[in-house]
Amino acid sequence: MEIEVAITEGPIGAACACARGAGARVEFTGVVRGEEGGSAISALRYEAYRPMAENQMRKILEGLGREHPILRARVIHRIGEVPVGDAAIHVLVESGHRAEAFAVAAAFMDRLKRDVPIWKRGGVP
Amino acid sequence: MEIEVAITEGPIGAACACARGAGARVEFTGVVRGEEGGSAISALRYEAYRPMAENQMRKILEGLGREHPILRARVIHRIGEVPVGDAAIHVLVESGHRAEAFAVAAAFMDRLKRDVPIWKRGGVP
Amino acid sequence: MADVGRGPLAVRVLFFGAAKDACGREGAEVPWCAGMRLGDVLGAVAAAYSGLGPLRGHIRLARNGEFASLDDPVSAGDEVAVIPPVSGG
Amino acid sequence: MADVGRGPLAVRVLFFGAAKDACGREGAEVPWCAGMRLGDVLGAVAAAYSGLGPLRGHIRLARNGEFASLDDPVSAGDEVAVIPPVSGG
Repeated sequence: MEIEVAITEGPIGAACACARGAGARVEFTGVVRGEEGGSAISALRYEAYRPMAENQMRKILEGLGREHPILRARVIHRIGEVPVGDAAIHVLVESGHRAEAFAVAAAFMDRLKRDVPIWKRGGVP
Repeated sequence: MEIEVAITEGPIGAACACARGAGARVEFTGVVRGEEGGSAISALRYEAYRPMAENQMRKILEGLGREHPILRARVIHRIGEVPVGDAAIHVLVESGHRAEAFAVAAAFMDRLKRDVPIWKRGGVP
Repeated sequence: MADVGRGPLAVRVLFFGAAKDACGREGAEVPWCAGMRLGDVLGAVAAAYSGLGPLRGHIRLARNGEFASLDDPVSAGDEVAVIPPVSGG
Repeated sequence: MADVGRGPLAVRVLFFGAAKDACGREGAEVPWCAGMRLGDVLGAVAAAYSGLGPLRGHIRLARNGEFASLDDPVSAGDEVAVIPPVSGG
């Protein structure tokens, strides 16, 4: 395991461009790994039932937003061929405090893997 | 609450530059909000017992890494005057699967707020 | 089957994931008739595409982009999606 | 007190956060003596800086950069930090 810790007096990356009032941002990135079902791959193919998938993602976020006071949620899912090491999904949640942002980001991923019509369609050798 | 969802056939941001084998990356950003103790501020001052704080952060990550199979963890905490909207802390955790990355990032923040000698030292009007 | 019932009095069925593989096609049309329910649509495609059989216990259906149950009614012109277990993310 | 015991036979004490405010300074030196424990160091600074009083129940001590208990022994030259509740992140 690789660990880096630092205390700095300078800026950390760019300014956040966060929602007004946001004190916490949680991001999740799902990355394509170099193997699928035991075989080495160079990319993974994804397919979506696109309008329903977008609609489901929105509904899941709306539902989670009713349970947790979040300020902003943004999800991008890539489909087609996604090369190893590239992001297949990026989830961003902002809230006043960190607990809600963590809870919503993690719960969204659980729900996505159950209820959003997107499929891994096999690896590209 | 602001919600954006999208399905795209193109890349999501830059390639991840993740640890080998990483399938999940969780990032937490703690952002300075525009008020502290009920007063509007333009920045928040942080102070650290620097060598101990870095040492504690490392030890907390090492301990969490023994409980959860993570591949990489990186923490940067800013001190001095941190303007509103800027990040005071950024935590990045990578692992094979998402559960560990979420667990470690959230647990690290809980531990930081208890055991890492860094203090908010008041707002700048 | 794809050519039967084309027109307003049909239901468009979309196959995804393993269901697409099992049927060897992306979609089909099923003639609509009064009183039809989603379960009838699934029965019609399963009869036409026997490869769907092993998946039937794992399939969910959507009607016009929303999950729906086998008892839900279907209207002519509806889009019904055959949704095997998803694996996004 | 800052000038008493300076040299190898002293313990360097650092104040942070509310403890720094309460003492009005960043640190002090306490003369070291054989058998000294961390609790003795805290007692010495609390006697010199009465502002620490209200914080005493909330303070943790570190010895050379690691949390330590009041019963832990102190050596000459050690760095002891007075750590009020932290608020990073």
